[in-house]
Amino acid sequence: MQFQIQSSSYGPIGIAALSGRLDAANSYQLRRQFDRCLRTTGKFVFDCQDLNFIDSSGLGALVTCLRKAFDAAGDIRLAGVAPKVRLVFELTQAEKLFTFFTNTDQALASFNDRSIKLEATS
Amino acid sequence: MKTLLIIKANTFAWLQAVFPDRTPLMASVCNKPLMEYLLDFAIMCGSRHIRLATDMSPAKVEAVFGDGGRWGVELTYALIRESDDLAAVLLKNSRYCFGSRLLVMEGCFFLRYDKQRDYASFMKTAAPGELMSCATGRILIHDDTPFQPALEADESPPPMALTHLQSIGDLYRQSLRVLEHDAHQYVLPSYNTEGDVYLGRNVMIARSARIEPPVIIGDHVQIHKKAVVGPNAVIGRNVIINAHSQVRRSVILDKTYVGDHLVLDQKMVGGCQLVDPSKDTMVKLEDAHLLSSIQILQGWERNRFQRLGHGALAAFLWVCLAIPYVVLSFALKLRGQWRRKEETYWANRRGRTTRLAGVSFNSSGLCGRIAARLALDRYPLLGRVILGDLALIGTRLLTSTVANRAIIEMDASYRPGIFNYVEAENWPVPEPDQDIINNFHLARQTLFYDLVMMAKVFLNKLNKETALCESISK
Amino acid sequence: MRERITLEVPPDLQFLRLASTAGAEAARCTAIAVGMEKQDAFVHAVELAVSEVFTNAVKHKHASSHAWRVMIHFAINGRILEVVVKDRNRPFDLDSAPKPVLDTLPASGYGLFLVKHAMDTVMVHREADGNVVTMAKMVKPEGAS
Amino acid sequence: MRIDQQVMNNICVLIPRGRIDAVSAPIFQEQLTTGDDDNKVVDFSDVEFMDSSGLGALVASTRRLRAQHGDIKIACLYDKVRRTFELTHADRLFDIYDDTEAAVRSFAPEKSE
Repeated sequence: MQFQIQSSSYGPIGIAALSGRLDAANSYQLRRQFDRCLRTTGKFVFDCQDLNFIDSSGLGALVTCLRKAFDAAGDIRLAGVAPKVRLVFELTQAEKLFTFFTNTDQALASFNDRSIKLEATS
Repeated sequence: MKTLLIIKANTFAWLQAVFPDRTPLMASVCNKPLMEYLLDFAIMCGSRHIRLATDMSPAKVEAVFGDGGRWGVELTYALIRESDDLAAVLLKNSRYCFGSRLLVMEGCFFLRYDKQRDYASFMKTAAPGELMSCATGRILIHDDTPFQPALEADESPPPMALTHLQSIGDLYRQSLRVLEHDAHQYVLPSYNTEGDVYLGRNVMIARSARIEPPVIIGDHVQIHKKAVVGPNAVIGRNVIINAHSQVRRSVILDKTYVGDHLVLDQKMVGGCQLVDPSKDTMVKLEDAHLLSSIQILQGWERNRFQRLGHGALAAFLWVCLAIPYVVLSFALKLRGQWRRKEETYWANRRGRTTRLAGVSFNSSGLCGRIAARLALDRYPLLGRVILGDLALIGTRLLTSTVANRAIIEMDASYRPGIFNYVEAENWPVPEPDQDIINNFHLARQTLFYDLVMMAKVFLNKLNKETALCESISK
Repeated sequence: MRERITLEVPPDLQFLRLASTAGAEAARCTAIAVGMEKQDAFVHAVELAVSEVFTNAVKHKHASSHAWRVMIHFAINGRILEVVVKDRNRPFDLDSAPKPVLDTLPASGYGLFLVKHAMDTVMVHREADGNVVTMAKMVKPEGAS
Repeated sequence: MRIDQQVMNNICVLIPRGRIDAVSAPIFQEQLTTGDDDNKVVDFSDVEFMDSSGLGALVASTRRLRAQHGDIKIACLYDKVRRTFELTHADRLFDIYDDTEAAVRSFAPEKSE
């Protein structure tokens, strides 16, 4: 995964595309890269379109990232989460913590639009 | 009146696709196999002879229903081929079918009926031909004897309806429908029924757990603290629902472990398969902490971190107990109460064996009692834990007989430890339940958890009047 | 019940019936000892497995060997019947026995496949100068799934 | 083992009695493949045991007869022998009838009316 910073009218936003599997083998990597990026911004969009598997340690990493983002007065918004990955969020109640969008553009736009609060796509 | 059930594999393809390791013929609604509903119905219709004609192996059905003796009927089995139509099946079973009124149930469906109503007299007088059908099956009466119409058919037929089953969603909805609305119409399997709560045998529910009816729970189920089960939950046999988890409007199939702090709402779960019946999406979880099949929990060999942890703890015990071991073994040897014994054990599920030299001693004297409380009988085995061959705490070690191999392959997840989780329980566990308990702990084990369990084992040993002296289990 | 029974049978097909019915009877004893008498499937499975393994031992014997006997041990151990068959033949590999491809209507090759499916566990290992086939099956109460 | 033969409606019906194992399978196979009839029915009602050798003989004969556009149909397969078929999945290869006469009739379904 690679984080890139995109500037927007609402300040810089970190974008990362998660693909394949997010599990014990690579969740550490996510956390490290996230921490590095956190120095620049607290707002993130994770593009999960190509993410097809997540386990509890992957989920744990995402939640840790989210907590840090909250501490930096930011947020993590998830885009394009596949239904079967979404099932794991639902199962573990992590669904309530994150905001979901159908695609990256909508997720990015949500940072610009203050009126969109926690309206997740279902 | 006789009954002929015609069930073909292709009508169950949807089930096989999601749960390949479950026998289609034993697919169940509210923990009762579909096959058993049909059997009950056939009996209510006055059948004493029932034949199952199928192109699948009926062995699993036969293992459960046998010759039908327990139902007071004669149940027989016939093998047919996928391409056989009704006429071909009737011809293949012509001796069975000949000269008798025949109730034929063909396909894969759920049959609604009401156990309080009289079906026998209706079946006796109904005209031959198709009674009902749905997208995936039908029920008909076949009669090659001359038909005598009833003098006056003024009574309306008793309630019967077919619901098609062609997706996991159908099976899920049918289960919940029976549980919510029609439970009283069928004989549902339970050992203990209170209101809308059907409980199986050997169900353990933590005091702080909550059961919200209607709920049906199968045999050998554990529900842990602060878990909430129901409303509208169907829990199969051999299921563990760990602490703080919630299960509502969901169906959990047999042999499933549900981890802690999880929420299952409108889901169907079997082993590590999680299905959302409303969208027909499913995911196979590979994470044993979330959902897993209770049978296949391994990975001990892959988890180096945990093995190191066990090794370190074993080394610690080895150092702590070195002096007592030397002193007490010397004292016991002097009295001739110290015996070495060597035996070969299965080391893992894949058939590797290991030879272990244990000791046993007489625990009646003072030295013996102290040695037993310090678990010195396991002391020589600690080395094997340090080497990473065995777990410090795990399931029972089984000697390398083929019989035990069969046990390992059939029932239990096997991670042999020189101590057992069972020893950490506060109460004596009868032998048949030991494996269930061991499996349960194995399912939730982490290094820290094992540490706590080890502490409990030693506390138990120190407290117990008569410590277990039998070296490792038989 | 814990019992051990041993048969020494000449490697000749005229004793096939003796060997396999002995297997059936051992299975029946196991089932009756645990109070489960309606166990035709269990009895049949053991009879079939012993028949197959014995046939296999006889068919692959060296022409030169006459003096040896096929050793058949039955060990009844509670609900589990263990059968051990020892021969003096060249090694064979159980895993090499493939699932017969039925569509081609093969005339043979069902034997070991059948044994594996009839019994709960089957293992073959080499001992001194022969093969040891060890198999076991558990009596399951009717109604257990 | 003994094998009786009967002719019903011009179809040859073989009635083996006893055990079909490595000892008797060759005789069984020979009987199945001799004669001019390409269609045969095997009545299993008096077979007390059959192992893979017997099954092999049956399958080999079937292959041969099917090559000549004939077939073998199975009749009266009771529990014990049925399990041998099931364990090898050989039941998928054969049409199995619970009555010999029905098996014979199945060779000429159009004439049965």
